[in-house]
Amino acid sequence: MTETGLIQLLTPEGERVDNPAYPLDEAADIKGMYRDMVLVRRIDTEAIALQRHGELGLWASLLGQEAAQIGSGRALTPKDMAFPSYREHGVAWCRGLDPLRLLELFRGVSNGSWDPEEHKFHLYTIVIGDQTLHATGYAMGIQRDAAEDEAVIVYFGDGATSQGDVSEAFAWASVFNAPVVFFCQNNQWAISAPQDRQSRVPLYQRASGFGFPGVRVDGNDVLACHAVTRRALQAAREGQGPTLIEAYTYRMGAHTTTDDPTRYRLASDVEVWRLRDPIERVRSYLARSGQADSTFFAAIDAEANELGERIREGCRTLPDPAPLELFDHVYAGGSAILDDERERYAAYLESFEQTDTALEEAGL
Amino acid sequence: MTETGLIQLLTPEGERVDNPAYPLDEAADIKGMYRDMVLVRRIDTEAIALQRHGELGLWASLLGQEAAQIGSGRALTPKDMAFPSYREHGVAWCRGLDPLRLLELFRGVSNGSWDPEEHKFHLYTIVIGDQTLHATGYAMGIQRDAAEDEAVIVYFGDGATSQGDVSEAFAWASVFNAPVVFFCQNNQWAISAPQDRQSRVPLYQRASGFGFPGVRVDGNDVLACHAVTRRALQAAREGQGPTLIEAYTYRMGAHTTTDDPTRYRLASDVEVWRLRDPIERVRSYLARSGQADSTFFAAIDAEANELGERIREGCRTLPDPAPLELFDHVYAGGSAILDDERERYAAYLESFEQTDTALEEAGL
Amino acid sequence: MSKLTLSKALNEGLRRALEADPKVMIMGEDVGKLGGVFRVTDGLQKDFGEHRVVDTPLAESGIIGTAIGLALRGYRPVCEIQFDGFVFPATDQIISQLAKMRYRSRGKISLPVVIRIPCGGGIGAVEHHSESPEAYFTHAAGLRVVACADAADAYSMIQLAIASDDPVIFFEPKRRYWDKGEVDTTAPLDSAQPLDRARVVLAGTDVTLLSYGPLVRTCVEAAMAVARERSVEVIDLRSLSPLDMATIGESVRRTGRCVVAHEAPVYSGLGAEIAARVTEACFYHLEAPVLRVGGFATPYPPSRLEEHYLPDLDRILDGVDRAFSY
Amino acid sequence: MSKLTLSKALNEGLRRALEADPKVMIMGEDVGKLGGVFRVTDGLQKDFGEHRVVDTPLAESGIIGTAIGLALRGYRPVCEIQFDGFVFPATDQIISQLAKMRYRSRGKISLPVVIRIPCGGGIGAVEHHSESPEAYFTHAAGLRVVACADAADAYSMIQLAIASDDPVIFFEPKRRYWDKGEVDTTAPLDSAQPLDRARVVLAGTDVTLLSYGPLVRTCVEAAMAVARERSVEVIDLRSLSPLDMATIGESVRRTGRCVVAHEAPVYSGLGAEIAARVTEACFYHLEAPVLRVGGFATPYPPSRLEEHYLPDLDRILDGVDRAFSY
Ligand SMILES: Cc1ncc(C[n+]2csc(CCOP(=O)(O)OP(=O)(O)O)c2C)c(N)n1
Ligand SMILES: Cc1ncc(C[n+]2csc(CCOP(=O)(O)OP(=O)(O)O)c2C)c(N)n1
Ligand SMILES: [Mg+2]
Ligand SMILES: [Mg+2]
Repeated sequence: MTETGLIQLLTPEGERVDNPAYPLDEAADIKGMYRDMVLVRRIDTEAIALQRHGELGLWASLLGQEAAQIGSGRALTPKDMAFPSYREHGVAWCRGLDPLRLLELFRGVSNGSWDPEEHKFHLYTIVIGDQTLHATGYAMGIQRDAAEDEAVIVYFGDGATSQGDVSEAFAWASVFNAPVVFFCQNNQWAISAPQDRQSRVPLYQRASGFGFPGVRVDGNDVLACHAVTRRALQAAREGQGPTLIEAYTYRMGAHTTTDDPTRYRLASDVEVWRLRDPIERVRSYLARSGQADSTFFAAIDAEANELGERIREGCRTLPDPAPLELFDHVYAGGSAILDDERERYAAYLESFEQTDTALEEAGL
Repeated sequence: MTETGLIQLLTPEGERVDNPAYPLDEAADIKGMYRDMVLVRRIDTEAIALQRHGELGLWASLLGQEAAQIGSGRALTPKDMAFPSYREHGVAWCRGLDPLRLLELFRGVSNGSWDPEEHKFHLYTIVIGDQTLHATGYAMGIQRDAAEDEAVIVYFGDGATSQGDVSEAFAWASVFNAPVVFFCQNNQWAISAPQDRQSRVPLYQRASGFGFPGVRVDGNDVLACHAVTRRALQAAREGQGPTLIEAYTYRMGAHTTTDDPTRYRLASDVEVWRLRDPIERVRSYLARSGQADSTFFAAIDAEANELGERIREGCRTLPDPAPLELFDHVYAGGSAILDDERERYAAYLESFEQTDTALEEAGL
Repeated sequence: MSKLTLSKALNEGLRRALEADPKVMIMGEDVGKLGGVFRVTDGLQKDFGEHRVVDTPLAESGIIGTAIGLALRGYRPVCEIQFDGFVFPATDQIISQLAKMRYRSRGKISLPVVIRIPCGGGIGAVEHHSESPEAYFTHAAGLRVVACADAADAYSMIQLAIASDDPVIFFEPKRRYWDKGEVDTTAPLDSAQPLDRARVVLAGTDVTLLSYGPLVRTCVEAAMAVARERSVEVIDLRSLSPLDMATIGESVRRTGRCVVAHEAPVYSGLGAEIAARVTEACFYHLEAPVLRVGGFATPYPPSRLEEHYLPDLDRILDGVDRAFSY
Repeated sequence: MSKLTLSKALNEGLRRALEADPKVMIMGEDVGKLGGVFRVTDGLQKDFGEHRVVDTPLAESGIIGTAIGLALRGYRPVCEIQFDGFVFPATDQIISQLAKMRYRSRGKISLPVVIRIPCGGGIGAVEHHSESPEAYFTHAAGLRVVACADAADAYSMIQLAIASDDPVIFFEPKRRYWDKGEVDTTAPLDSAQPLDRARVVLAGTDVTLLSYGPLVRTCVEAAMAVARERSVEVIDLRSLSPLDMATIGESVRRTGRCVVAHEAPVYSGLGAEIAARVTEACFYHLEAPVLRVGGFATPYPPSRLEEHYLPDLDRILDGVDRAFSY
């Protein structure tokens, strides 16, 4: 698989390159993006550490994918709706979600307790590919509402492109010309499966067979990701239908904290990609172009430290749900069957408490 | 949707046109193909009539698709394996299947009682798209057997292309470079859904996004269908992997005998396609080029009459399965649960017979 | 009051729902221009437009997946699965997404999606067109699973299903589509029997006969056929998940005998849940085990054998007789 | 005899099967180079090559659909579904194709496909990684559904499943993968207990406790905990479809009481079938209704609540106690 045709606005060395089709947004807040990337990387680092300390059941690291997520996430307007997979902590950040909401999920305290409409950020979806259809349906709703200033973006991985649902979403979005941007982070791995297990041609080409444009962007270039996503969203809002964006990047870490990537890939391959670090290149660019100095960078590092502390503290004190919450929110309209189970279980729990009290009272 | 790029070797008027990429197979038995088409059309006509007379529960007509089926079916070698959908009566014919085996299915006497390996023709598959994965798996088996003279062809419709399974089959066949030819009969309708409900670009283009070639052929041109399929099968056998063939044709009849197409399409649209009849054009060509005369045509018509009679007779005398056959062939290894059900039901049936006998003996 | 077929009653119910709430949508294969292969949606696209009555691409997972997205956007999609046997490609979207979303989101998300499924056999159809897949869905918490049995009930049940904020799997007995019944299309919806309640169709004292969907009529016919010897109480369950145990338990405690009939295979079918639950709830009242009459542990057979596969009046009565043999 | 973990026992069983028959194949996500996320297929690709141990694209329907095709070609594919919650995209291929093919073809086609599914909760996992979907498959005639509970049985059961000419859904209790047990890898396969037979794990006289998969060990622990007061017979069902009613019935007729425990929701779960069938078969012997202990009628909860959701020793004993309260 070649890397030709990759849209790039910032080289790995941090040099600005021009692409006439994707002029840099004058208003693009590059320093802000830098800050975002540093902060979400810190969230990631902390979460991995928390998992190691037994505070989280699992964590899916975004390491290496900060540019793809912040670049695209920052391209969204407050009205746009985003459908994440399970690794989009950077996009969540852009949508104003408190990282603790994500930690709750990986801690096992909830399955996603934020309000998707409030943040315009749907729940994480773990079943690979399912959310692409939800996003397409949501976009069909936008069409019905004739809401011309809204679009949808949906995130998924290279592995997901093999799932039938993702192809169905492509077909539907194309046929109905739905305002949805398919944002595929090709991090080159689906757990241990390399990208060529999903396709023998570059993934962005998948779109053309369904009748809509596909583009491949340097997923480690936050400016390019931003520009490409902005344009695709704008096209969607203007009634030009879907676009597939393949953000070509690399999963620098393990698939999740339970994975051991040394079993299936070489450290030297990872090293190659370390030289293309998405944060480093922005830092060099900002420094070299004089847009930021060491005070700026130091301030952000300090902010990251604070954030890290808040996360560590916050995570440890996340309360466990009460046992009987188990039975809540299954049906809007209630269920006598479930009520019965709840009642019985409550009585069962109480029987222990009674025993405990009795034992206590007996001084045992 | 345009019809450009359509591969054609015989115009609707029956004139031979050359296509350098698809030279006509010198050995191609055009008269044989004509005969096949006439005979399978007769099978179709008879089956529709049998359904009208209550002898069949249903029939799915192939009217208009004879060239696509005979052209491709005749391109198969005896070793190639074919996976049909539910309308491939013409392909079944080419695989040497007695049409009565198909009628059994539509009569409700069996769900497919032929031996797929004997005929190298799998059972009909009614769930849209499922068989594309079976075909791909079978082709992966051929690779494992290193059977270089075998390939697989799988039939499906324009509607099927929207099913996730079909896209999954495309992805798998491409990634594993499996020797399978995807033969899509785009008859422009999926019951009442026109082709543009499935795609906004020509369907053959779907393949390129998955990394393998797609070609569109005049599905009413038996020579072109033959040549294009032959080449794709050959490529598959030679290790060049899958091809998608879109045979652009038209469903001249109702979707099935229970369908009423006047509810969703204009008679005038159908008329346009009547002028492109797949049989007529071969007949003109054979006649005009002097390859066949009226004796030949009359002989085939007579053969068709005979076949028709055999089918009418044969269908009416197809025996119903015995009640207890209900319980056969569920498990190779048997099941005590099912044995119990069989026994009980046998006793239950017998209780009626006993009552009947008792009544009879009592002279009632 | 007007005499409508079950199919037409559903059609009228859908029309009402479309009129009452602009967020209600209909989607599925061939539901628009054709009006559905059973004509249940006949004329609705013409009257409500292509944005509200959507002919979809041929993809069941796509239908349910996009319906979920539309529901997230505030719509109330009513999806049609063309035949029972074609719901399976949508299983993942139904079980992993649709059923669970409210729970996952701690009640922040409602997915008022209705999935209409013509179900059952007896029409001489080819494979995959005669199945009764309800038990696959009753096991999935978060879904309501209901079945209508006659025109009058179908008319209100479909509206109640659409009005419900829970996802509803709505089974329609396809061989009863052309059965006619009196339907009061003027009655207000809130006078209708709630969606989660069973209905005593025929009162009786000796044995409780439970069924739903296509077999309710067969059960009533069976009960009438033996009315002189036995008093059979016939209950139409209507709600298959959750079950209305109050109504069922009251009846069985009175009669002491219970038979469940459904077309689906008995093995691991819904009758199992009913039998287990009724036995636990009515243990001291039962004179006989709860007996099940249903399909065999085989795939649905070729249609020339379906008369043997499907419980008919005689097999149901055989079940009733067996309940008295204890 | 060697002491192996359940995961390793499966690995050895698979290796045996690969050695014994060149048509046996393994396929699934991450089963090759990685050796599976639970390492059940560890080392097999290295030893048997990429043609026999196939890392597939990420598509469950694709895995089962192509396995069917390979089986049609004479192969015996052993598919891995990575986690219980990810089997649903393959439902259509499993239920409409895999289960029915023998029946449809009047016995001309065999599809010896095994689908391995790590199942159940208790490992603190995120959503969709802790489910017990067995009841969705026991309702589908044509499938064998089995569950292994310990290392020794796992070793032979996986080989028997592969040798079976029927398609087999093979559940593996993921939280028991690292439990060790003595495994006799030298014993010939035909000395192993047949795939469709239940196994009395602990003999007893007062009550029959039925379970399978992850809870078998919990049931044994429960039985031992009360051994001084009650004699509990624990049966590992092994085969969930078809059920071994001979073994179960014999036990319940002896004890007069029966409790079934599984992790899946009780509602419409496999326990329902067992309860209904046992009640019918042992009606006059039962002192109490067959009681079910299992998951609640909710989706699987966030992991911090799973200790409440999953039946543990105490809840199982509570069920046993209730059986004695009648
Ligand atoms: C339907 C389904 N099958 C399997 C899994 C298990 N699984 C979780 S992540 C993953 C790989 C996903 O790869 P990709 O789509 O590239 O996303 P990435 O993890 O690289 O971000 C797999 C197989 C799943 N979550 N859902
Ligand atoms: C999964 C599934 N969904 C729905 C159906 C009902 N159905 C039968 S044929 C058909 C249309 C198929 O169209 P196409 O693929 O173009 O094939 P054609 O009938 O035109 O040959 C539909 C929707 C089905 N058989 N399977
Ligand atoms: Mg990836
Ligand atoms: Mg078609």
